[in-house]
Amino acid sequence: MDKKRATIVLGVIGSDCHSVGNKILELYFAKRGFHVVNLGVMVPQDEFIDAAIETGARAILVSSLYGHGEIDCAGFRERCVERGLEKVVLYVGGNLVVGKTEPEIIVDKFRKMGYDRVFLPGCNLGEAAELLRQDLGITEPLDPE
Amino acid sequence: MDKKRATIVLGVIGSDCHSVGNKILELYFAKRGFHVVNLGVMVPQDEFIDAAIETGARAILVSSLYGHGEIDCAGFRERCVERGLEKVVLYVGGNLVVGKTEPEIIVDKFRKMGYDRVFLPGCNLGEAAELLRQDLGITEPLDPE
Amino acid sequence: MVKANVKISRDEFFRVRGEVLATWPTGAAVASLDEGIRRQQALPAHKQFARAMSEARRKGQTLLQPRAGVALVEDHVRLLNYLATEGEADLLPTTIDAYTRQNRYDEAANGIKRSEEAGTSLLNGFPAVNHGLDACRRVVESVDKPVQVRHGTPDARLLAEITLSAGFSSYEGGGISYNIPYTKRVPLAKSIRDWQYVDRLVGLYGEAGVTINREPFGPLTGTLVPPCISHAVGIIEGLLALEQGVRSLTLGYGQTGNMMQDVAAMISLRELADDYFRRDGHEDFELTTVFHQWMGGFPEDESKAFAVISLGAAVAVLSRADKVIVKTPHEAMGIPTKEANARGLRATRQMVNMLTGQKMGDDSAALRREVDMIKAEVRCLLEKTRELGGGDWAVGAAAAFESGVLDVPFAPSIYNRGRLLPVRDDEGFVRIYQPGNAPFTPEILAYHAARLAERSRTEGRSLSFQMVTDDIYAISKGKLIGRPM
Amino acid sequence: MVKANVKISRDEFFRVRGEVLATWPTGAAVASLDEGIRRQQALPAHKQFARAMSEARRKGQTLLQPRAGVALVEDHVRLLNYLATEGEADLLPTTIDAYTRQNRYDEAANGIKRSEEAGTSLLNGFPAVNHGLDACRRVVESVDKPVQVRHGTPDARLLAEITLSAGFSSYEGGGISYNIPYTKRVPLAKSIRDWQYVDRLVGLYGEAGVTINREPFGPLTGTLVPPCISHAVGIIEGLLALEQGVRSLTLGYGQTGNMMQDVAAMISLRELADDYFRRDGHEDFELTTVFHQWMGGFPEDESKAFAVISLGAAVAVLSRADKVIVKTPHEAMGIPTKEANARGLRATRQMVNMLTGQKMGDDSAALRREVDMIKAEVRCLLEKTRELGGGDWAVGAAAAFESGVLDVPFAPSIYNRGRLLPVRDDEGFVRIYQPGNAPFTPEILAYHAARLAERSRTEGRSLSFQMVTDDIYAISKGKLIGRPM
Ligand code: B12
Ligand code: B12
Repeated sequence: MDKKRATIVLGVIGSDCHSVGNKILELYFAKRGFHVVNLGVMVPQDEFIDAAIETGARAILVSSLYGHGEIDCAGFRERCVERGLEKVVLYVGGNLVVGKTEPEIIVDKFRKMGYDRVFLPGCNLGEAAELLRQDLGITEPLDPE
Repeated sequence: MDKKRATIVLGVIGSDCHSVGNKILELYFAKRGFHVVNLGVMVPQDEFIDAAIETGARAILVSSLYGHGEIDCAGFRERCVERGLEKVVLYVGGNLVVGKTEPEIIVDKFRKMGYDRVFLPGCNLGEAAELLRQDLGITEPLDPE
Repeated sequence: MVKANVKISRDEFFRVRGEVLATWPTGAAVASLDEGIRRQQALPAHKQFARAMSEARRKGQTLLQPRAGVALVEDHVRLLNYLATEGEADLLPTTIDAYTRQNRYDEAANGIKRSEEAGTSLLNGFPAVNHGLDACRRVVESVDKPVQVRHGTPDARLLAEITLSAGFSSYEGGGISYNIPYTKRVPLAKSIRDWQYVDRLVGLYGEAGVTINREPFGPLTGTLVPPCISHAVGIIEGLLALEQGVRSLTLGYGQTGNMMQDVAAMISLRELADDYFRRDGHEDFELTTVFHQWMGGFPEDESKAFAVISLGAAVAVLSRADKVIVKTPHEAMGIPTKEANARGLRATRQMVNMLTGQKMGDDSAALRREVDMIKAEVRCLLEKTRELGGGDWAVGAAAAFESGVLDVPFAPSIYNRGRLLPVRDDEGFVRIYQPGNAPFTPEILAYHAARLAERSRTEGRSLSFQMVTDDIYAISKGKLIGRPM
Repeated sequence: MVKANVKISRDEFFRVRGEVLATWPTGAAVASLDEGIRRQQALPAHKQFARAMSEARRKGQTLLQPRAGVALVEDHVRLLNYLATEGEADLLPTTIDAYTRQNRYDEAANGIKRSEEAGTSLLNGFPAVNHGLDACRRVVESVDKPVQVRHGTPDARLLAEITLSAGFSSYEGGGISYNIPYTKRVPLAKSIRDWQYVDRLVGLYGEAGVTINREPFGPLTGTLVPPCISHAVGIIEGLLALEQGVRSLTLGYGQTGNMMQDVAAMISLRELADDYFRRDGHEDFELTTVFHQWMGGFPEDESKAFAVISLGAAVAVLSRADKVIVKTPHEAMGIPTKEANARGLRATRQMVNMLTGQKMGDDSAALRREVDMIKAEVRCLLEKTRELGGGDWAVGAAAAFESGVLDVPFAPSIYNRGRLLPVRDDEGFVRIYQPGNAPFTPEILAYHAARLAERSRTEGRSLSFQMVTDDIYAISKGKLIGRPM
């Protein structure tokens, strides 16, 4: 089980204070067997990257709830590459844009920004964890819910 | 004032039992100075025409609420002409078709059937009475509300 | 005095049955009652209406049921399934079109034909008689929930024969509630008699071990009906049904919009009905209740309609209704699309789920006073009705309407006096403004008058028909009480 | 111990003011306080917020207010006017974007630029500081209702200077309620101090005869906050504001979803606040209340959202709130379009109109018990806070959060202990599951534990963080209580 205890960094980007989903995500991914470094809310891009480098995390899970996701999340992939995290898995989720928007448009926008997967508020965390397992090439099954 | 006390025939057409609006229309038009012959609910086309002929009414106000208006109201204008009421003013109002429908479509449909004016549920009765006064060529103002 | 509230004999029933089935060609297919019974017996438990109602009551749940019916069979099946899945409905309806309700099967046939041509329903319901047994079976078999026939038919005998034989397991209506608000010239004695037939038919199914649920139509004209009047009618119809062998009874009530009055009405309905049924010697019945979301004119604006729907949903739960009949955001405009219908259901579902188990004011003395007041009012009406019938509820009911002892506001029937007038008081309770001939005690009338005087004072105007009209329009114009601007 | 809850001297205020206005170029335009006062004095009566609140209270009305703000001035003006006309709003907001809330005016500037390019708002609110005085005046002058600044800003001094000078007549927030739920690293002593400045500014307007309304932010994190916690915070912020000369105070509370708890909360809030304010020697204040429709996660389905909105509207009226803050059917998804915002308002309007004047359970003993329970809980929290501060509420508040005497569930601030955990009981009341360091009496904790044990029993599972999580999701998943399937 320790083999799959991959480290992931979690946080809410920008000036965003929405802490409830973040606390739930931390608990959830920990329960499923990941080693979660949770930076909490109001996390600048570089703080995510610092933490990932420091802890050797293989994935960064970015949340944005408050609507400024489009601005705050832009350039994150490039910055990761710049700072040497070429291979880090980048997920993003939440209420990513201002205003109710078609899911496809949102997903497309953030995929183009370089996020590997894009999650909307109602997403199933079980599925997200399973995808993360696959994307990280973990072969053992996750811990039970 | 007696001059403008024009007789009008009122009723709810077909198998329609909605009696509330009908009672209100009777009281309203009577109050404004018309002489109202109210046939109540569930009135066949010929009963409207019989009443109009009998009372010398110059207008027939048809209601249809229950959705079968399109079927029940068809051919009424022709039937009036057939029975010698070439000049009778024909109004129709209510929830005239099955299902929520664009007002223009409904008005158009019933105008084409030969109704002089078409009223939707939220219509202003004051305006309807005023139009009726004009259509009947009554020159005095109506009684106050 | 003729004894009318007596169980129809088997012989007489089957004699009349022959005539009934002959009134339209589709009657022939249901000639065998046994086949109908077998089909009912074969219904899986989760599709039995009476059972669903009884479980809801036991578990303290409020089940959701929409109204819905279109002209063509396949469209209707699609509609019902959509309401079950997208609408999360617990119980399904089949609302019958208005021609069928008047036994105008030829006009219904024309409506079917024109609907086929138009590719859309031109009928306001499902013409079950014209479609006949097989189509009705198809409806029941294509859905996975209990299905009820909802209509407004004074002579609903053939409709009952066909739909019950097909496996519909609940049947709405009654000899008074499907006459007075729904027709103009059908004598009460006739519709009561025809409904005794329907109840006897249900009783025959019952004798074979099949419990069909029966539901008198509570809201009547849906327009400012004081609770005591609809309660009196519902209880009489319950008594008539029990006499013919009905066992699963759901009594209904239409929301007035004052929360306390509505909760009080539901409490008093249950207590009174139980009391009257037992007093008449009935023991073997299961009584459940249904709350109808606001039955009067709706606001055209859909957001406002959602608030009306939501209030009805809330009060349904707070009043412990076993079932709630759900309106839709299209109500003011026309028969709802299936999407609009499902939207009303989903709003109701959310409210019902949020409030289930909550108690608000159950221990209120003011509430109890209203319960007692409604009970006293109903007793006035029912005791006089009993007296007029010499103890026979069927005879009494007809006599009560004739004399105006029972009088439904704004009803179209010429057999209804139409002299009783309701109006809202200063808190929105529907009160008696003019009693007509209704035999309320002076104390009751004084209570109503006193409450109405408060409103008069607030508004600085005296009671009048204008105030009644204002109240009729009020909810559709965004208020509960029709106050001057 | 430093005395912190003391009125800021004129000298000190104006010294600090110089610094505040210098933090962004648009500060210069409001240098003259007198000009701001003159603009406020020139506001017509119907655009004065404090007056509207006070009238609502006198007439027993519940006023409707949306949240709304977009990046660009003309769009914002159009939005507000739409909400006034199509939305029938009584009071207008100007919701500030999240960069401005963190004083990141350069990022707000970027947001404005990008919004101009995109032709649509990429900010989640109106960046009032960047737009500056003239644009804010344009907002106030272009609408015909009172306008309030709504935000979430720990250091809201410059924002207050600019918006009040422009004629906004109400200002939301407080040193605790706009810190703990809204930020991560701002020390409480700092945000409290900065909000004393804002209150002193309002007090200075007051000295010139201009009553600006102040509204502490009641709901905090909006997520299962037990009423006693938000009441304690609201009352402390009220006391701090009164000390600086604020006179028109609106205390707020966010719906939990249990009707009785919500009504009890509103009653206890009024009674407690009045009591605490007077006990500290304040006499010359006007206290009103605001009820926030459900502040936690919403259902994505718009019909279900309408039910949540409608329940909030209903409880606002039943609890005699003077104002209700309205959610929208887009809540779960994103900043609402103006149409969706107006839809939430119209549903609320219908419900408010229908229920105004109704009383449901006002005389309930169970309700009174909950009122008394909340009061006892709040007294535990406030008396300990007073003690910790040696009688000084500002010092006490900071100490109370440090020690966990005050502890807001799920808050992001590192200055909040985060050890107190709430969970719903079997009827949906939000109860204390783990008190952390909150100083409740053993009797109170036993009451909560007993109620929670009922739920454990019903669900056949013990209390756990899983249950808390289930409750957090519940309303968005269509229930009030997060029960296992
Ligand atoms: C109360 C009501 C009932 C009561 C009626 C009691 C009674 N005897 O009156 C009951 C419950 C019995 C009932 C039964 C049915 N109803 Co109904 N009912 C309503 C409801 C809720 C209110 C009607 C009402 O009284 N409004 C108040 C009065 C004052 O307004 P009004 O009737 O619209 O009349 C005013 C205007 O329309 C206008 N007007 C009308 N005619 C005319 C004519 C002229 C010339 C002018 C100028 C103006 C004018 O002025 C009137 C006065 O202001 C409406 C929906 C709604 N409006 O919210 C549905 C509604 C009318 N019913 C409807 C239906 C379908 C039925 C049923 C067939 C059952 C069913 N399938 O659901 C049966 C009818 C059976 C039959 N044989 O007719 C549908 C009609 C659908 C459509 N057109 O697409 C509606 C719209 C509901 C819906 N959305 O499905 N109903
Ligand atoms: C509670 C709440 C608040 C509270 C937050 C308290 C706190 N500190 O947490 C308060 C009242 C303080 C608040 C403030 C604001 N809020 Co707010 N808030 C909400 C609300 C109602 C619920 C959020 C919540 O807690 N949900 C419950 C949790 C469990 O769900 P969640 O946050 O969505 O997280 C889950 C999923 O998104 C997903 N997820 C999230 N990230 C990721 C990442 C990955 C990789 C994966 C797999 C999954 C995932 O998993 C999480 C757990 O299940 C939402 C609307 C809603 N959802 O109903 C608005 C909402 C998020 N807020 C919003 C806004 C705009 C604000 C404000 C700017 C004020 C304003 N203008 O109205 C301020 C923010 C200030 C700031 N600096 O951030 C908007 C965002 C709009 C947009 N995106 O277009 C929303 C959507 C409301 C709306 N429709 O306008 N808010």
